[in-house]
Formats: sequence, C-alpha cells, structure tokens
Amino acid sequence: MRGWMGKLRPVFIFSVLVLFLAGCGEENLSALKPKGYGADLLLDLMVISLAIMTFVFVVVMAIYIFVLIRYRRKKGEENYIPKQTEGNKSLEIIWTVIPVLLLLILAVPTVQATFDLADEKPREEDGSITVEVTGNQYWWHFNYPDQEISTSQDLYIPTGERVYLDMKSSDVIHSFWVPSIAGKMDTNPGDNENTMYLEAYEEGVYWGHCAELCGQSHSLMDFRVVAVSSEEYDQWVSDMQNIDPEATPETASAKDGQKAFENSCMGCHAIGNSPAGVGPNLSNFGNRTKIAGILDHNKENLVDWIMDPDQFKPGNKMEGYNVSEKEAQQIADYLMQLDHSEVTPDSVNGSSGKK
Amino acid sequence: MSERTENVSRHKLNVRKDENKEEMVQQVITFALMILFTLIAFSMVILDISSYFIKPTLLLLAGVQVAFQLFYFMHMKNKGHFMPTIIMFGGMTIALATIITFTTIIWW
Amino acid sequence: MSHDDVLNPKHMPHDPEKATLEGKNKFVGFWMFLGGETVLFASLFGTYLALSGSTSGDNTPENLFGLELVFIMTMLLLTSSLTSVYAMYHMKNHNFKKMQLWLGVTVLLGLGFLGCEIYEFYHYIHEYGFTFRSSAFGSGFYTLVGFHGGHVLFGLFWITSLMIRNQKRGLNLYNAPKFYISSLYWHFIDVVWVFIFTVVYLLGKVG
Amino acid sequence: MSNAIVQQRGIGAMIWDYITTVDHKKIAHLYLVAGGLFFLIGGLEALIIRIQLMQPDSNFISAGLYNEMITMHGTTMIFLAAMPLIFALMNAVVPLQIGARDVAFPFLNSLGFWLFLFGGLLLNVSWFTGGAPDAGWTNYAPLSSTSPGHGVDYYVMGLQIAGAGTLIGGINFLVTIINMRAPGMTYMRMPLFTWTTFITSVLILFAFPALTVGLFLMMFDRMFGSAFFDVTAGGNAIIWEHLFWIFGHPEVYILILPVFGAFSDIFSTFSKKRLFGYSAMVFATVLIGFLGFMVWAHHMFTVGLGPIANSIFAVSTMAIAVPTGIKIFNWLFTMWGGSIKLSVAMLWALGFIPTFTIGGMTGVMLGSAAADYQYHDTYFVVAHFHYVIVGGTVFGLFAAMHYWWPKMFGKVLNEKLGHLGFWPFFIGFHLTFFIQHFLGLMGMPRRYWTYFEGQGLATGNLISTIGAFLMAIGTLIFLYNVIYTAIKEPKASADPWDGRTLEWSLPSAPPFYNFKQTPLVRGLDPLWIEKMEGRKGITPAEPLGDIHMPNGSILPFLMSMGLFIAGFGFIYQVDNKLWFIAVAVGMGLFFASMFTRSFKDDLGYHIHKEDLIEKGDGKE
Ligand code: HEA
Ligand code: HEA
Ligand code: HEC
Ligand code: CUA
Ligand SMILES: [Cu+2]
Repeated sequence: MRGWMGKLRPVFIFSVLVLFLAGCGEENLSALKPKGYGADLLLDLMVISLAIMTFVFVVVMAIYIFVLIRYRRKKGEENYIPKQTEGNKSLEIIWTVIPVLLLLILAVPTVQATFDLADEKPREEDGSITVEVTGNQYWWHFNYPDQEISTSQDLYIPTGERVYLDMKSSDVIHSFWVPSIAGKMDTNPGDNENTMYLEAYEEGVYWGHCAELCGQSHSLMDFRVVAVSSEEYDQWVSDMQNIDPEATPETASAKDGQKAFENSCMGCHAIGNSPAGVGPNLSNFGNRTKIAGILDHNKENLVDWIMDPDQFKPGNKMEGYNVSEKEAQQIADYLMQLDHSEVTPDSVNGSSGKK
Repeated sequence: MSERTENVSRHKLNVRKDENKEEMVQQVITFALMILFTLIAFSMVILDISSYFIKPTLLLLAGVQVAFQLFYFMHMKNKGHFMPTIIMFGGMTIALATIITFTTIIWW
Repeated sequence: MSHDDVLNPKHMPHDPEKATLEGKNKFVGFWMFLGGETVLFASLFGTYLALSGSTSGDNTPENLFGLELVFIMTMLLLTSSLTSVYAMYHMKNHNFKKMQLWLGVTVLLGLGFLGCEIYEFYHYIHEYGFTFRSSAFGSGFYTLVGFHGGHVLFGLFWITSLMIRNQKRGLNLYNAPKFYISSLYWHFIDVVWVFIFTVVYLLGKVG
Repeated sequence: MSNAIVQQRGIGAMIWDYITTVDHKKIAHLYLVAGGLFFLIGGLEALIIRIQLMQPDSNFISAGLYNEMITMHGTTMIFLAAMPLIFALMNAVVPLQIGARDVAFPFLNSLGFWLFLFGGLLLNVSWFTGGAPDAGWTNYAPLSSTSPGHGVDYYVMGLQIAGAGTLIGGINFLVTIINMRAPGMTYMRMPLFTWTTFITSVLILFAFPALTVGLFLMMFDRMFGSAFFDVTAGGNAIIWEHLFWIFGHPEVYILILPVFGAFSDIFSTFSKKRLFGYSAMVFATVLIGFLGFMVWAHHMFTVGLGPIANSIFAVSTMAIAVPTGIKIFNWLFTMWGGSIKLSVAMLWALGFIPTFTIGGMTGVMLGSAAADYQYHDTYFVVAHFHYVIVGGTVFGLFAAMHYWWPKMFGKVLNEKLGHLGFWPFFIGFHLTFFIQHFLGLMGMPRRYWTYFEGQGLATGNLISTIGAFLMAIGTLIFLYNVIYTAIKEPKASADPWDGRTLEWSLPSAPPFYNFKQTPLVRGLDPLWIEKMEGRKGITPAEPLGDIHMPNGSILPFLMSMGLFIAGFGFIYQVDNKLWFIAVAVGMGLFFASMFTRSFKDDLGYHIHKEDLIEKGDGKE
C-alpha cells in the first residue's frame, strides 16, 4: 500500500500550500488581488477556468485512485489473465463530448474578454487620456501628447477612467505589465504599435514589470503606476505643465549641479516635455520613490548611481560621461529638488507605495 | 536484397512500351497546356488587365500548373503514391497556413 | 547477384525505380523530403511577402523586374521539366542511351536558367545598386530566389554526377531509383519556380 | 553495453565500431549516452538557476551569465537532451516492434546522430569562447539579432546542424514505418509506440523546415548584413516569432507524443491487458499532430495580433485538450479490470497521469487568450511547461528506459534502486514546480535574474530550489542504478515483463540482424497472441535464408565534422575574412565525403544461412 499512500502525501502538502498562498502576494503586485478593470476581468476568467480544471482533475483522480486500489495485482494473482477488452464506444463518446462542452463553457467568456480588452471605441470620447508608452533598455518613457507633458518611470493615471496606451519600443521587445491592474502587452520596435488600456479602481502605487526578456537588466526594468483621484491627476498635469526647465535652484550646490548636469547629462536626459530620448526624462525626478526603478530614492544612492550605474543595472545604456564625485553630489542636489508637484507616489491615499 | 527481376516475354514488353508511350503523350499535352497558361499569365500582366481580376487568376493558373507537375510529371496520379500524396497535401496545408499568417498577422 | 550487373531490358521490371526495397525506400523517402521542402519554401515565400513592401528608394518590384528575362527563364525551366520526363520515359523503356541524352538536355537547359539568373542578379546589383543588404525587400528577394537558384545548382550537380558515374555501366536496379528521384527533385524545382514567377515577378509587377 | 567480446577487442576498436556503426541498436546507445550527458549538463544549469533564485537580491551569478544559463538550459534540454533521448528509444525499439532487420536508411541514421552530436558540441563550445547565447531559447529578434559577441551565432549554427540531423532522423523513421513492416503488420496492428513515432516524424518533417528558415534568416542578419529583423531597414521582428513558433509548438508535441506511445505500451503490459480503445488512441494521436500545427500563435497572445487572431488561436488551442483527454481516459480504462503490477516503469507511468493532467490543464488555462495576458512570460508558464515536459517527457523517458533497458542492454535495471530513485524525483518535481504557478500569479515574470525582498516571492522560491535538489538526488540514484546494474545484475531473459509486442520475442539484447526470420504478424499484440495460443515464439513469415546487411561507414562522422568546422568559419568570418578558409575546409570535407558516398557503391554483405543456424536460436 505504500505506493499510493506515498502519492497522496504530496497532494496533501499541496492543499496546505494552496490555502497558505491564497492569502499571500503583495497588494500592489499580485494578479490575484486585482485593483483595476483588466485584472479583475481576468481573475474572473481564471476562476472559471480553474473551476473547470478542478472538476476535470477530480474526475481523473477519482478513477485513477479507484483503479489503483481495486486492480492492483495481489499475492497469488500472478497468473491471472484479465479479460482483454477492446474498448467501448459509448465511453469514448462520453469523454469526447463532455470535454468539448466544458471547453465551450470556457471559450465563450475567453472570446468575450479578449474583445473587451481590445475595445477602443470609448477612446473617441472627448477627454479620454492617451499615453504614449515607449519601452527602452531598461526604462520606460511616458508621453502625454494631448497634455504636452512627459515623464519616465512613473506613470500617473486617474482612477475610475480608461487611460489608453499607445505602445512601442525604441530597441528590443519589452512587455508592459502591471499585474494588479491589467494584463501585459508587448512593445515592439518599428511601426508595430500596440494599444491597450488601464483602468484603476483604487488609488495606489502599483508595481510594474517588464515581462519580455530584453537583455541583462530585464529583471530590473521596473516601473510604477501611480493611480490618483481625478482632481489630483488634474493637479499633477498642471504642475507638470508649469515646470520651467531652466528654473534656477535655491541652494548653491544645486546651482552648480545644474551646470554640471547641463554639461554632462543633457545629451541624454531631458527636463521638461520631451519625446523618448536616450535616457529617462528627469523633469519630476524629485518626486520619484525609486531611482532607475529599483534603488531607494535618496541622495546617497543617487550619487552611487551616477558614479557607476552599471553596478546596479548591468548592461544599461548610461555611459560615456565623466563627472567627479563632487560634481555627482551637486548634480544629486539639483535632481533631488526637481519636485514640482504635490502629487507624488508618497502622497497617494492609503498608499501601498511604500515599496 | 531481394531483387525480383521478372522475366518478361517480348509481348508483354511491347504492351508496356505502348502504355509508356500513351502516358508520354499525356505528358506532352500537359506540357503544352502549361506553356499556354504561362503565356496567358505573362500576357495578362503585360497587357495591364484590371488588378482585381488579375491576382486571383494568376494564382489560379499557377495552382493548376503545379497540379500538372505533381500529378502528371511527378506521377502522383499513379498507383503507389498514397503516402506521397498524403504528405504533399499535409505540407501544402501547413504551407498555406504559414503564408496566410505572413500576409495578415505579421502586421495588419 | 551484384548491383553492377547491367540489366538488359528483358530483366527489367516495370518500375525499375521501385523494384527493390532500397529503391522503394528512396522513392518514399524522397517524397517525404519534398513534403518538408514545401514547408521550407512556404516559410521563405511568407517572409518575402511580408517584406516585399519594405523597399528603399526606387528599387520597388515594379521598377526592378523585367518580364522578358523572367519569361525566358520560365520557358527554359519548364522545358527542362519536360526533357527530364522524357528521360524517365526512356528509363522505363530501358533505353539507357536515350535517357542519358535527355538528361543531358535537361542539364543544359538548367544551366541556361542559372546563367540568366546570375545575369539578373548581377544586373540588379550593378545597374540599380539593389542588393541583399539594401532593404528588407532586398533581403527577402535574394533569399527566396537565391534558395531556389541554389536548388537548381544542386540539382545540376546531382544529375551530372549520376550521369558520369553510370556512364559506363548503364542502367540497373541500384541506380534506377537514383535517377528517378533526381528527376523528381528537378520537377519540384520547377514547381517552386512556378510560384516564384507568379508571386514574385508577375504579382510584383501588378503591385 | 560492455559485453565480453568488445572488451577483448580493446577500447580503440570499440570506439571505432561506434563511430562507424550503422546498426540502429548501437546508434540508440549513442543517442542515449549523448542525450543523457546533455541532460546532466542541462540539469546542472537548472540547478545553477535555482541556486541563483533561492533568495532575493541574490548575486550568485551575474545577470549576463544568468541569461546565458537559462538560454542554454532551455536549448540543451529540448534539442540536445529530450529529443535525442526520444530518438534513442525510437532507434532501439521501432525496428524491433515492426519486425524489421534495420531502419530504411542505416547510413542516414548514423548521419543524423553525428549531425546532432556535432551541432550540440558546437553550441556548447560557446561557453569557452566568450559567452553562450543569451536571448532565451526562443531567441526573439531583435534582442538576438543585435546581441553582442558570438553567443547567438553559436545558437544559430549549432541548431542548424543539429536540426538537419533531426530532420534526417524523422524522414528515416517515416520510411522505415511505411516500407519495412513485417508481413501482417498492418497500420492498425502497429504498437502505439510505433504509431506515435510515425506521427512524431511527420511533425518533425513539417516543423523543422520553419526553424531552418528562421535560423537562416537570423544567420544572414547577424553574419551577412541582411535586414529581415532590422526595423530601421524595413525588417520586421515578428517574423522570427512566427517562424519560431510554427516550429516551436509542434516541437512540444514532438517531445510528448513518443512518450505517450511508450506509456500506452507500458500501461497495457503491466496491466496484462490489451490497450483500451486502440483505434481511438491512434485517432487521437493523429488529431493531436494535426491540431498541433494550428495553434502556434498561442505563444504570441501579447504580441498584439489583435482580438480576432487571438480568439481563433485560443479556441483551436483548447481543442487539443479533447484528443489528449481521450488518451488519459483510455489509459485509465486500460488499467480498469486489469492486473496492475507496480514495476518501476509502471510507477513512472502512474506518476505521469496526475502530473501531466495538471500540466495539460494549466495549458488550457494559458490557451484562454485574455487570461494569458496575465500568465504570459511569468512563472505560471514555467510551471506549465515543466509539468508537461518533466512530468510528461522526462517521466516518460524514465519509464521507457526502465521498460526497454533489457532490450537495449540485456539487463533489467535494479527494481529496488528504481523505486528509491522515483520518489525523490517525483516529490522534488512537485515541490519545485507546483509553487511556481503561484509565484507567477503573484507577479514574478520568468527569465528574471533576481527579485526583491518584500515582494512576497522569497518563500516560494526557496521551496522551489529545495525541490530541484531532490530531483538531482533522484537522478543520481538512477545513474547509480545504471552502473550497479551493469556490474551486478544477471543477464535478462528475452521477455522479462510478459510483454505483448514483437520486440519481446527476441533475445535481450537482440542479435545485430534482429530477426533471423522475418516474423508473421497475426494481429495486434502479436507476441501475446502466440503466447495465448501456447506457442513459445513468433511464427516466421519466411524460410531461413541469407540476410543482407549494410556496411559500417566513417563518412557520416566526417560529414558532420565538416559542418562543425565550417560552423566556426561562418561564426568568425565576421571578425576576420580569413575564417572563410575554415568554411572552405569544412564544406570541402563535407562534400568530399558526400561524393565518396555517391561514387563508391555500398553493397553491404550477407550473413549466410549456415552461420545463422550455427548460432542457435539465440534464446536462453
Ligand atoms: C511537452 C511539451 C508540452 C505539451 C504537451 C504542452 C501542452 C499544451 N500546452 Fe504548452 N508549452 C510548452 C510545452 C508543452 N505544452 C512549452 C515548452 C511552453 C513554453 C515555451 C516558452 O515560451 O518558452 C508552453 C507554453 C504554452 C502556452 C503559451 C503560454 C505563454 O507563453 O503565455 C500555451 C498557451 O496556450 C500552452 C498551451 C498548451 C495546451 C493547451 C496544451 C495541451 O496539449 C494540453 C492538453 C492536455 C490536457 C488538457 C490534460 C488532459 C485532458 C483531459 C483530462 C481531458 C479534459 C480536459 C479539459 C476539458 C480541460 N502552452
Ligand atoms: C526538456 C526540457 C526541460 C527540462 C527537462 C527541464 C528541467 C528543469 N528545469 Fe527547465 N526549462 C526548459 C526546459 C526544461 N527544463 C525551458 C525550455 C526553459 C525556458 C528557457 C528560456 O526561458 O529560454 C526552462 C526554464 C527553466 C526555469 C526558468 C528560468 C527563468 O525563466 O528565469 C527554471 C527555474 O526554476 C527551470 C528549472 C528546471 C529544473 C529545476 C529542472 C529539473 O527537472 C532538472 C532535473 C535534473 C537535474 C537536477 C540533473 C541533475 C544532474 C546532476 C546532479 C549531475 C551533474 C553532474 C555532471 C554534469 C557530471 N527551467
Ligand atoms: C549616454 C546617455 C546618458 C548619459 C550621458 C547620462 N545618462 Fe543618465 N541615464 C541614461 C539611461 C539610458 C538611463 C536609464 C538606465 C536604466 O534604467 O536602464 C539613465 C538613468 C538615469 C537616472 C535614473 C532615472 C530615473 O528616472 O530613475 C538618473 C538619475 C540619471 N540617469 C542621471 C544622470 C546624470 C546625472 C548624468 C550625467 C552626469 C547622466 N545621467 C548621464 C542615459 C544617460
Ligand atoms: Cu524590458 Cu525586459
Ligand atoms: Cu504551444
């Protein structure tokens, strides 16, 4: 009997695990805790499919276990020769038709959801927001063509409203994924532009990943979606529109930093409205919660980043400039004070954006 | 190796030669038709016939020519070509799926 | 019995290419191979079609292709298909000399075809600067047509070596299947060409 | 393997024998050893991956090396381990099951093996020459076409050569099964393993050309400046994805169908019952093979093909569950009413059923296009395919090896050690991969070099790593068993399992000419029929006569080596045109060998009737 008891042991372990895991996963990262329309719809679809699969699995396992217990060869049966049955028509029909039906049950909502998520019609409505998303090795650029503002790494959207994304890549294929809000979509190079939409239910800061292998720092190409109320969103937009790229900073160190920045960094980094350049747009860098999507946002890390970005994101494209440690300090002072908006990831209600 | 060399009588041999000749005549006719189709195809393009009509016709002509090649020149119509036929049609099915894909969803 | 025995017509079975197990194996195996080749060329055609619009400058299909040459090439290759049918006809009648003769004609026609193709490529490259690297259309075009040309070249080598190898010893049950499948290969090359002249050149001209 | 005569002739003679052999049984040994070695290498790479992911923010290997590791793990496992091991079984078993003396093209059979081996070696040389390929086993452009260094070039050349070998192998089995069946062995009397080999070969025939073309385009882009995937010159990167998956999806059925066949034989043998629903099983195999070509875009749901294409491919994907379900239920009903013996082979087969069912079900969940927007490129997918590949193909290989080991090597693998090896592997497998479903849904994409503290992913990954080490223990026990059996176990009888098909009518291991007299097949499970009628062996279909055998040849080895050398030339001519010399030398060797082959007739030799009688009937 050891045989099949052994087989049940892992099954038992797994059921405990399932219970344990259902409560797990981070609020702002897990696809199992939807905070937006797409993720919600898809979780429903997953549950339907899981229910069907569970049913199938139970049936298979019931027969399996029964057969194993009942027909295991016993002592003294070594010479017993069972009846050589050829097959059974009705049984074959049963296990063809029932799966077909089960699959139809799954196919209908699948097709519905697929078309639903590709729906572009409401987009023509006035005031619907479009963001141009560009994937780059290894950072994200977001351009709001109607608002004439742009930002990198942090995507701000209003809650309760569909925000349409026009997506492409400047180099290799990436994939834009915010698990708790919507499914993913690839960004392709060339003219192969994709579209999708985000609709966040709750305010919060949601974790985004790049999901298509894109080089060494593929696993470090994180970004954030900052969902805020529509008032806050409008506030943010006007704050962003009013940025003066040339504004002189207050402290002396930051002033020097600005100069150094203009000398060494402007070639790749823009401040103010810009299309996707070589490097991220830094207009609101002071408002970020992460440096380059992954490092804690403080001056120390920023200096380290400027001095040796490759140490944090292997293979990234920030290179070919020369700044001293001191200049880096000053630049850091300059960049940290580029916080032009009251609306920041930290300000978001009930922020799960600590991370 | 089991070479089954038959000892054929002169008479049988002549019958066979006649059969072969008959098939050869068929093949020459096939060839003439193929040349004809080619001429039609080229002249349609040279004469600039309306392009809605021309594309499917060209493809159709090509399809018929290929069928001729396969069934007559390559003898797929003859006995003993069951498996070859299955495989060629299988290959063509996948070929068709591939080409449809590459003309549609590579990008629209 | 050795394979080298020259078999006189009286001893040759009806389908000498399929009279032995080895022959049958070669016959079926080669057809399978052609099934695979179908998919291979379909992938190349697909790629070409997907990229034929990605031209650079004036080097579009309409501007480049000249139908006269393509027509000549088509005639050469179609006729060579018929001559290889003749060769197989004589094989079935156990007339080795005539078979060799017709195979020789086939090879000559094939050479003519290949010559035209080389001229065509040379022409495009030197007159128009249209190369393998100049645009995605160029890459797709040279790859598709070049793969076909490569098949022609290989076919010529194959048939010629068979002719030379067996010149002295004539037809037997060991080499009959080899001749037969090389002619199948030659027909298949023609099949592919029919699609090339239709899809690449004629439809390219139509635009 | 190491039988007494060979040892006397010395190790050099044995190596020469294997390099030149055209005997399908020896080629099976070659495939088994080479595939097994690559499995260990791929497994080692898997262990390194798992160690890196054991804890958050880990720095065990660098990001670049990690990408090389996953790429080589996937590529090695699929092309160099799983497929060759499957070929080992096909070579060892199919000719015996259909009552043939050899395969249709013994020479090509050997060529296929050496092409695979040299292709695999070429691929792995990249580790020592400045970096392995690093764009994933799927090698998506333009990441691959622009990847610096020569890693991806090795991928292209290695797979091109190995792929040619596979294609040749596929055609060989097709013709073998079509033409070489013994009298009475109609299609509908073929054992299921032969059937699945047949369909698998069709899949190989139609799938590999797409890969061949893809690899050529990639080669032209990387080495000769063409613009297929270069968007700045009008190219389109999506072409690669389609070509890869037109090949890639049928490929996964190439991996699973043969073991389906093996399982069918095993279930029926160890239940002492005829396979339930034989014709339905055959039909389901054909249907899976056909549908397998119609679903490839389910790997591309997030590429942006649009809702119509996605829906079509979603539905066709789901359809495959039906024929697969037919198989599962027919296996269950083969056992129903039978007399089930829990041998090690059967144990692996029994482990397969729940495991593969889970993997198949997650496959159907992935097939639900919209939901795949969440699953795609996460550990959910990794979990899915290891459930089907390890839980299906690898379990199947273990089952089949235990089952056919006596036919291949003349000894039965030690059953105690077999049981002992199964459990750690089985438990370890589920520990490793079950939890990955959840990791994926909790937001862990695949091909991630590392993940952060505080994302809730640490525990799951730790469990997963522990499981991988249990699998390693299971593998080591199996290896120990192989050695132990070779030294300690007695010679096996012809029919140790009370088998049903023709291979069990031959001595273990069979003589090099297989059947002294071609057998006469009188129904499904021919040996079983004879046994039930009280006969000892199979009725022969012909009187005893001379047997014609092919000669061995070194040419396949030389041809493959030629391509191997030319491969280096192609890779490095980008840096220095002098490398074209290597191309010329390699291709020269290749063509010279080919011409030798066509200009020098290989007439083979005969074993005379008298010698056959002298040898007795070979049975113990
Ligand atoms: C042996 C290999 C193997 C096998 C057999 C399968 C089988 C299946 N696979 Fe899998 N798959 C892979 C290997 C395999 N796969 C690999 C390697 C990848 C990833 C490649 C990469 O990206 O690197 C992949 C990825 C993959 C994807 C893409 C995921 C993504 O990247 O987003 C999808 C999507 O549809 C999919 C679907 C399926 C389906 C529907 C089956 C079906 O054939 C399964 C059918 C079986 C059953 C369903 C169980 C038994 C049936 C019953 C008991 C009957 C009743 C059942 C129902 C009614 C549901 N697979
Ligand atoms: C046949 C196919 C196959 C097989 C058998 C396996 C087997 C295993 N695989 Fe793999 N896997 C793939 C095919 C396969 N895999 C593919 C195609 C990918 C995708 C790659 C990509 O993204 O491009 C992948 C990716 C993949 C990943 C995801 C990596 C990532 O996305 O970042 C992981 C992670 O856990 C993993 C783990 C494992 C493990 C633990 C095993 C275990 O089952 C392995 C068990 C075997 C051993 C443990 C061997 C033990 C050997 C020894 C102990 C001896 C060593 C000694 C000597 C060499 C002398 N695999
Ligand atoms: C050659 C182009 C280039 C130059 C010059 C360059 N950068 Fe960058 N920078 C980049 C790129 C590309 C990234 C994105 C790296 C990544 O995340 O992969 C980046 C990222 C950053 C980030 C993090 C951005 C964010 O949104 O979190 C900061 C800060 C930064 N750079 C500052 C600087 C400073 C300061 C200098 C000059 C001393 C500089 N960069 C010079 C290309 C450049
Ligand atoms: Cu960008 Cu991965
Ligand atoms: Cu698939």
